[in-house]
Amino acid sequence: MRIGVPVETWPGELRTALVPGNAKKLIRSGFEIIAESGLGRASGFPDEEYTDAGVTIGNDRGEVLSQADLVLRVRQPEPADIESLKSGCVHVSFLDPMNRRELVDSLAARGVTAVSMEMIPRSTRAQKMDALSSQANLAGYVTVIAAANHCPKIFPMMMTPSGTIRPAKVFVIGAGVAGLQAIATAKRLGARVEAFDTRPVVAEQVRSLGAKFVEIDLGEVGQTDQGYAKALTPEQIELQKAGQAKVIAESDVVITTAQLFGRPAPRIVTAEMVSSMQPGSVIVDMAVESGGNVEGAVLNEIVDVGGVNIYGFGNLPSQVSRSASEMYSNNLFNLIDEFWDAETKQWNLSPDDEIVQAAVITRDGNIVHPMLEDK
Amino acid sequence: MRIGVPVETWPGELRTALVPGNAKKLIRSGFEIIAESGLGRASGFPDEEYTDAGVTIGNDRGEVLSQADLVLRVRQPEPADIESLKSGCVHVSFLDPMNRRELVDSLAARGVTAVSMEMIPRSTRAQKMDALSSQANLAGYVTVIAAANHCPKIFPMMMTPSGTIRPAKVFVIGAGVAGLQAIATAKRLGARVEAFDTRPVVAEQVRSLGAKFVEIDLGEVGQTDQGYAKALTPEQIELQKAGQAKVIAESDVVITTAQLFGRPAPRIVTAEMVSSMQPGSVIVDMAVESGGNVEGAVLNEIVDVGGVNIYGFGNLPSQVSRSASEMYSNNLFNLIDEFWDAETKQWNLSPDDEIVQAAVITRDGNIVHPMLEDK
Amino acid sequence: MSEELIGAVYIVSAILFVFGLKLLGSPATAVRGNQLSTLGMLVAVVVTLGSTDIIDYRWIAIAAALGAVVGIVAAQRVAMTGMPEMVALFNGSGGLASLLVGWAALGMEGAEGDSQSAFTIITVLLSILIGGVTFSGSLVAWAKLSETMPSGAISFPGQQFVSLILLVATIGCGAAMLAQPDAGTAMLVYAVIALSVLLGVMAVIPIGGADMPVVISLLNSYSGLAACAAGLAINNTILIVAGALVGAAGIILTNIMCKAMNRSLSNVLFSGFTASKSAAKVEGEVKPISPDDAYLILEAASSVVMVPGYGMAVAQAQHVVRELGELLEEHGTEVSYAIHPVAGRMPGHMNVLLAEANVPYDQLIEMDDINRRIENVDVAIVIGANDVVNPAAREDENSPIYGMPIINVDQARTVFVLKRSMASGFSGVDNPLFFKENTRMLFGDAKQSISHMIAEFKG
Amino acid sequence: MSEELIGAVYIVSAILFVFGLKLLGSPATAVRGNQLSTLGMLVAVVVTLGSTDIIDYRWIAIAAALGAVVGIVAAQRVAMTGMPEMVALFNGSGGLASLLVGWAALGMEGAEGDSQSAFTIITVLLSILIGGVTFSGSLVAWAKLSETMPSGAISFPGQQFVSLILLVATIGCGAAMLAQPDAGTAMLVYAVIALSVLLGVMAVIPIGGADMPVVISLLNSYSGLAACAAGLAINNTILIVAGALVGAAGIILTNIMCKAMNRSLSNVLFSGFTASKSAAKVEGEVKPISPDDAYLILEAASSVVMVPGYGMAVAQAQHVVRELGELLEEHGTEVSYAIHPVAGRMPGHMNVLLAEANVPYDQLIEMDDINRRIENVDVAIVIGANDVVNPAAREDENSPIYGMPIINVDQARTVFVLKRSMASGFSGVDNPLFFKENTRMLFGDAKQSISHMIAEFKG
Amino acid sequence: MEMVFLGFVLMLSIFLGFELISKVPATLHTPLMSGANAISGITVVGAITLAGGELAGWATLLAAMAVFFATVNVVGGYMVTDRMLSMFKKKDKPEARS
Amino acid sequence: MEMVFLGFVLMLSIFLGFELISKVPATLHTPLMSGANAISGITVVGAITLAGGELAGWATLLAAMAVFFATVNVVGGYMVTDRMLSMFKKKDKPEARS
Ligand SMILES: NC(=O)c1ccc[n+]([C@@H]2O[C@H](COP(=O)([O-])OP(=O)(O)OC[C@H]3O[C@@H](n4cnc5c(N)ncnc54)[C@H](OP(=O)(O)O)[C@@H]3O)[C@@H](O)[C@H]2O)c1
Ligand SMILES: NC(=O)c1ccc[n+]([C@@H]2O[C@H](COP(=O)([O-])OP(=O)(O)OC[C@H]3O[C@@H](n4cnc5c(N)ncnc54)[C@H](OP(=O)(O)O)[C@@H]3O)[C@@H](O)[C@H]2O)c1
Ligand SMILES: NC(=O)c1ccc[n+]([C@@H]2O[C@H](COP(=O)([O-])OP(=O)(O)OC[C@H]3O[C@@H](n4cnc5c(N)ncnc54)[C@H](O)[C@@H]3O)[C@@H](O)[C@H]2O)c1
Ligand SMILES: NC(=O)c1ccc[n+]([C@@H]2O[C@H](COP(=O)([O-])OP(=O)(O)OC[C@H]3O[C@@H](n4cnc5c(N)ncnc54)[C@H](O)[C@@H]3O)[C@@H](O)[C@H]2O)c1
Repeated sequence: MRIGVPVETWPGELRTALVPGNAKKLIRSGFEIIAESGLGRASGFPDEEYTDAGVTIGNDRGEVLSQADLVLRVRQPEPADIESLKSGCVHVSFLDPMNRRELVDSLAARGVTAVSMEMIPRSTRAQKMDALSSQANLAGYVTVIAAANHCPKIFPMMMTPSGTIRPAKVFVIGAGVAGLQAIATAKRLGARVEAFDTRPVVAEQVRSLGAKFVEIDLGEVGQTDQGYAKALTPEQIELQKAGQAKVIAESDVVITTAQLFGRPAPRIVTAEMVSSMQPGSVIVDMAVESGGNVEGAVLNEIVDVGGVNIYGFGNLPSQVSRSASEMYSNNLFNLIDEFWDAETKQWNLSPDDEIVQAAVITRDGNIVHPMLEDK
Repeated sequence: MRIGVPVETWPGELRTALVPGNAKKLIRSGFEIIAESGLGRASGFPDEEYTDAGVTIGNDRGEVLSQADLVLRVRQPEPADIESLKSGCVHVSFLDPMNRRELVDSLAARGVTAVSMEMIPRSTRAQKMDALSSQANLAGYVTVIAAANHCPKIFPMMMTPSGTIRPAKVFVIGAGVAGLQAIATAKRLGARVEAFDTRPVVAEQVRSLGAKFVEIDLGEVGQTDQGYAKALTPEQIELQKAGQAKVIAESDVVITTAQLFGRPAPRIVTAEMVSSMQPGSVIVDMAVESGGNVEGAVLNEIVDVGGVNIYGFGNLPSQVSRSASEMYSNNLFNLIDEFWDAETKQWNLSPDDEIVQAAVITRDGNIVHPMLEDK
Repeated sequence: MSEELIGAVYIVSAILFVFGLKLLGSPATAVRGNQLSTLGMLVAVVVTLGSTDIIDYRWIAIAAALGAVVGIVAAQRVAMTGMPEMVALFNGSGGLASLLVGWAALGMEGAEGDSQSAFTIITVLLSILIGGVTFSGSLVAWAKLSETMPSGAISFPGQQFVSLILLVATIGCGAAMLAQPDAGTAMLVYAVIALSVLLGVMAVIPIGGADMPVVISLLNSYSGLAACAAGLAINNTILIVAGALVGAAGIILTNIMCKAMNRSLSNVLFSGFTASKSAAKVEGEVKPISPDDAYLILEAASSVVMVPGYGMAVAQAQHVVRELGELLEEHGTEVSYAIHPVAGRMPGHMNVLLAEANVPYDQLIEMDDINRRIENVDVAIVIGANDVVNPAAREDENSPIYGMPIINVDQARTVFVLKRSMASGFSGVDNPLFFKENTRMLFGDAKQSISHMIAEFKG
Repeated sequence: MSEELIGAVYIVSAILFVFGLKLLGSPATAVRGNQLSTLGMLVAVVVTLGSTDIIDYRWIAIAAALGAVVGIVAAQRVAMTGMPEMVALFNGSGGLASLLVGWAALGMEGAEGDSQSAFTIITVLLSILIGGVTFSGSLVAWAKLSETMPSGAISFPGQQFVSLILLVATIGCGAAMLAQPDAGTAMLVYAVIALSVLLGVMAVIPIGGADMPVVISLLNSYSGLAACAAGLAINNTILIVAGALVGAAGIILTNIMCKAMNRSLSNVLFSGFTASKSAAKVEGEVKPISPDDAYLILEAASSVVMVPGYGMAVAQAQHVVRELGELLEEHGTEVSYAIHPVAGRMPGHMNVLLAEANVPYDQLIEMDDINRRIENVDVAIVIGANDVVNPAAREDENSPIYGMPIINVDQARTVFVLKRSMASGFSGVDNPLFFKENTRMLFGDAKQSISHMIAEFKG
Repeated sequence: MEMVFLGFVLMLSIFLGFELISKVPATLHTPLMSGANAISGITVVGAITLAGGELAGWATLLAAMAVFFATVNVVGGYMVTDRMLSMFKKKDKPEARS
Repeated sequence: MEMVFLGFVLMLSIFLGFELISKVPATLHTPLMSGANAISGITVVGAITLAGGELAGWATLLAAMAVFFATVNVVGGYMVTDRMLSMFKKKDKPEARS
């Protein structure tokens, strides 16, 4: 079976879908791999490392795509790339299938079996393939590094002969995978960290990292069986805003990671709250790609609102492209490995499997995913 | 006595010499303060905070400079500014007097008493005025934040379902004030930290922060009675380079802070060592302003040498301008306070005082500092 | 020498024994303790030889000389690994001596009036009984340890019943002797001796070889009691005091040793019987353990793996965990930290906490690596982890977490699970680990439990 | 009741006392301990009343009833703060009782032969002497505590000489009584009683009021010994055993209390004499302390300030420091961390380490704030700091560090300095703090020293 | 022989007394002292034997006085100890099983 | 009276024995056991009194055998304990003053 890995073309995407270490393991398992030249350059893996691992460097992108039975990549394919794909091949990547219906259609039309990495279920068994989590985790780290880098205050407390610097106050809104890692990283740097999330179970988790949970009584708030938050009612949103306002005004850094799976992110930090912060404060809006938690945040820009900088970069994992590539590549490896039959040397995406059912979007020319089928 | 504080004009300088908190304390002691509008804008202190503290905002820069008996600033004055100064006034700032002889001459000619903050002695009594230390300390923190921000690897170790990420290796060369803070910050972020310094006493200090000291036998290396390192002989430099080479090759981040007081910084990381590092690694050269420890470092630029980024920004404390301004302003406050006679409301830079002898460069039209006088 | 003087010297000798025993309990002073106790013995023997009661030294000299030679040769020949067996033999020899002294004391009886003969007879019988049990029990223990006989537990149906009969018979003989002090005494004495020896054998054969050190310690306590009984029989204070001291101290030591093996004394003594009867019943039973007892087991372990989970984070126990790890290492134990990839509630949760607590990175081990060598781990300490060590993921196809790789702590020799209750973890699945034979539940907040253990280590 | 039966009950009562004393030593069991001991006393008294020796109950009933009423009223009336005085009074009353029993025992003598009169006389004298000292000493202690008399140390020239004379005179009287058991006994007895009472007064008046608790504890041990002596005089085993138990336990308790005050017993007993002679000499003398003793002082402190320095960083003691802090807080002690701006070797050095160890930011106090309230701090623990607590910076104009603001730990009530040696710090300047009256040097690696203290807290 | 037994009893009691008390928290110092003091009132037993026995009048009087004082010590001592300990118990926060 | 003393002596010895041993590190279990075992060889004292006394021949013979066995126990026990402890001491790293 031949795996093809093209270079990412998405603007600003520095990750790669396959790192040399995993390439080696796959080849040992019996795969053949062809990659486009420059595959890992942006994340620090030169071509030689791939060839050392046994990867063939294709002559051009077309060759890589057209010869592959299994295409691995980070981002959704360009329409042009879909043209090059072999009919019947499997294409694994983030796909955003809900919002990119036309892409799904053309993949189906081409006869490609498309696996969407965002749709990997959050089951115990699938954890090792859960790229959404692995990347969110790194994004959480990046938010804090970016905030520290833009914050005119240092994070830790210091008592020195030149005076005492109070620790910076960091407020993390949304303590899912990314939020928790943000909390941990900010704590490490010595900040005073507070956090809020609508899911009540999170309070204990926040405290388990040594941070303070801001108690805001919103009434009943549920979570889905995948562990995602349910959307708040408008009244609840108002309650939350009221509860947060004071904390935000006193914070030097606010990091928002509040997301709702499959819906636009809630708008929870208002312009008023932004202006209540001290000049020089930093807000990092991690949800900016899915609509933004913060009023005034602009994708891929730092907006200065009266001295407060709102950092709205998308694709945060790309900022630690090497680590992110390793993790993503591990997720893909685990996925391939899960369905690889070492004895028969067959790769078998059995339609009965839970994971396959959840993550495969198109197969044999049809859209097979229940959430898309009937649209 | 009237204090005047102008806005900094040095390119990229975001710090300010006086923060509102200290302005208030000075006014309470009996000073009058006039400041240029926008004084603290870059470091997050709006004009209102100053006026609230009792500071008069001058109509223009000329007014501020010409009316002041005591001028506070961060950076050395522009020639134009010197023209505006009142004869007989005191001017406190970093001055770089060794390298800016012409500036010293014109200050003397103008009859200004110039205090150079770099020349504050490292005595126990003067520690609270030691701006070199307070700023170096912050610079050490910034090196690590900048490195983390540019490093495609995350610093901490993580064992996750998507694989284990090994901790980043950080190597700090030169463990003075800045180096030690860099070590502490990198440790906090979870990196594996190693460090080297030529002064043997430093080994224990490095270990006291939980980092590893790289032992390189250089033979006899001294330190001055101010605690500064002595320059190495060319043979010793070679020994050091040889000893470091392997550690550097294995590091993800190298931070150099090696300085020699009053001399150019030693060139200790060669191009060869740089190219031995993995692509994506980061080098932060903190000594770039005084000549650079790293071959290929360019002031205020990030140079990409075969995938390795050499970060050569000067004026690192400005990146945390708020904290840096607070500390610098505290240093100045302590200096003023030290020579302030609360009863007679007199500010008296007695020529007999050790600190005055060390830090005052010109007085009454003459160059009075022993290191400059006889040139 | 006057009786008062001898008594005074005996007091000195008893004081030396007290100090000796006390000092033997701590590594720094143990050598001196043994010396003091030796001195105590020497003093007691010398002063006894000076007693006016003794009129003929020949037998004493010969027997003592022979005994000393045998003792010296045996003590010097024995290999370091053979120590427990040797102690068993010496102990048996001491038990036999008490038996003989008791027996010989019957010959003394005529000399004084009949007045206290009941007391004497009872004490003589006690010294014969305890001495005999000690003697034969020690021999069996020796044989099992040296593998002269099969070291496993030997049992046959009705064994306990037979033992009971023997005991009743012994008591019967004793009663008979008391009833008619003169008639048929000799036969009854022989019977009691034979019965005691048999009893000793019956008591020890059903116990497995691995438990022998505890048995020897218990028999050692008995031999102290035998000496005490002999002392009562012949009215010798130093025998009474020293014997009682050793008897009591031996019981405490036995108890300590049981705890170090995580057993109760009755479990050691009678498990041979019960093991055959109820093997399957154990499932479903939770065995709690106290921090003190956990300490004793840890202290004897040579490799320990810490397996932290979300509970460690909740308890914020990372600092004490590291401290316990350091203490164990100082103690010579190999310590590592096995991190499951999904332990906690965020990726790298355990890493953050352990790094904060300064656990060296080299000691962090990945799941696969630890699973490869988990069988050789003496104790796995599960600190507030649950799902990630749930063997149902490996064994129970119907479990919601089936197929998730786990850290196989259940395959370590002993597992401590530190948690507050029997509650389930994140996945809400029950955990059969808690019911395994080699699992001990250490209930309570993880930080407090570990602090307790640390205190034991330091105290 | 037969003597044997009474003896057996006495044994039970002694066992109850043993358990009672043991359980009184731990907070969880103290209440039960006191109950057991009460029961022991009850049993002993009841069985004694049943003795055949007692032929007349009138005196007993009256005296006991009166005593019980007085005891009950006194015990109920006393305020919680007046406890130590009350205990002193009770103790004195017990001492007086022993004195009286000894004295009365002289009346017993004629009944039996002259055979053991020497023994009886000696024991009677001992019970009178010890009982008398206990009695008058306790009264003085009570008077000082309740401020009925000036609580300070009272001393006059030649005081020790007078005491010596009194002692010699007592011994002389005793010898005279032994020499001629019958002639002039009464006068000699009066003399001994008077001398004992005087001795008790002389022993306690030179001791200051603050040390009275220790003195009471010591006198309590004496009253046990007095009871023991009385028991020997009248040949009563329970008096002997219980008295000796209390005598021994009291000495250990006295010792523990001395350590908690960071004093030696002889220092407590004789400092009244020495204080006047050598006040200035103390400078230049270093007073080391062991972690165990340091623990006892910490345990009694209600506010503690930790002052970390570079040595804490070198020892990497931050985690144990925080642990000690937490333990103290759990114990109800107020704990804070005073950070000197230049402690360590880089700005914020202590902050990094303490943050790593999770010390809450609120507990970090700046130099100026702590200096304002340092006089009210019971114990300042200096952990590897030196220059930053060097009072020479404040006091000695010639010191190179003169003028540097320091943390004025020397003004706290007690200072522990944890370092490995007398070496100087970064600035190379000697530190007079180490020689101050209220400073105790706790030599050794800071981490180890603190670990020791923690172990004491937990053990 | 009785002297020997006496010696042993004394010696053993003293050692046992030493071993019984080892580490006592500061809060228990006073109660323990007071509790031990009550035990030392055991003299009451001796006083009773003498006061009830057939001694000379003066000795009986002394013994009766001894009974009085010893009873004060015993009754007062135990009660005071109990009062102190009950205080102590209230202050103690209830501890969870460990 | 002697019985009472005997009772006290027994009781006190047993309590003292209980109190003496509290926490023993695992490495000392075997040496302590062996050392205690040697002390239980105190029977030798009793055996000596009997073997040297004026008893019937059979009793003297028994007593002599008792002397033999008890001596083995005492001499061997102490020596073996000493050997174990000396091993132990060598392994022990020299500790600094604390
Ligand atoms: N790592 C990740 O990224 C991530 C993210 C989301 C979910 N998860 C899931 O989380 C689970 C992690 O497994 P785990 O074994 O670490 O945790 P777990 O299965 O959730 O079990 C934690 C256990 O800790 C105990 N505990 C809580 N507080 C304690 C305290 N103060 N002292 C002592 N014990 C305490 C609880 O028992 P008591 O209540 O009886 O004390 C509980 O059973 C997995 O199911 C994983 O899939 C992981
Ligand atoms: N904070 C800064 O930015 C900075 C920078 C440079 C210099 N300094 C200077 O450094 C000094 C700091 O004062 P300081 O009081 O923190 O430290 P210090 O005066 O240097 O004293 C540290 C003390 O710690 C003890 N010590 C070392 N290792 C130890 C261990 N393992 N266990 C216990 N004790 C240990 C040493 O005594 P033993 O050897 O007897 O154990 C030493 O006396 C000041 O003079 C300051 O001016 C500060
Ligand atoms: N296999 C597994 O068991 C597994 C794997 C990954 C994640 N999870 C769990 O799933 C949960 C969600 O993970 P995620 O990080 O991907 O979620 P997410 O990215 O969808 O959302 C981030 C966080 O924002 C919060 N949020 C939503 N609306 C908010 C509002 N108005 N205000 C504040 N916060 C708001 C959510 O509660 C969530 O915690 C986590 O608890 C995680 O532990 C489980
Ligand atoms: N008042 C005081 O006591 C006081 C105040 C501030 C600093 N100091 C001490 O002064 C010392 C120097 O302080 P600094 O940070 O300003 O020094 P610096 O900025 O001049 O130099 C930085 C470090 O580079 C090191 N270095 C020089 N050449 C090197 C080489 N070839 N390789 C590796 N390292 C090299 C130096 O030893 C020094 O540690 C520190 O030890 C500090 O503790 C004391």
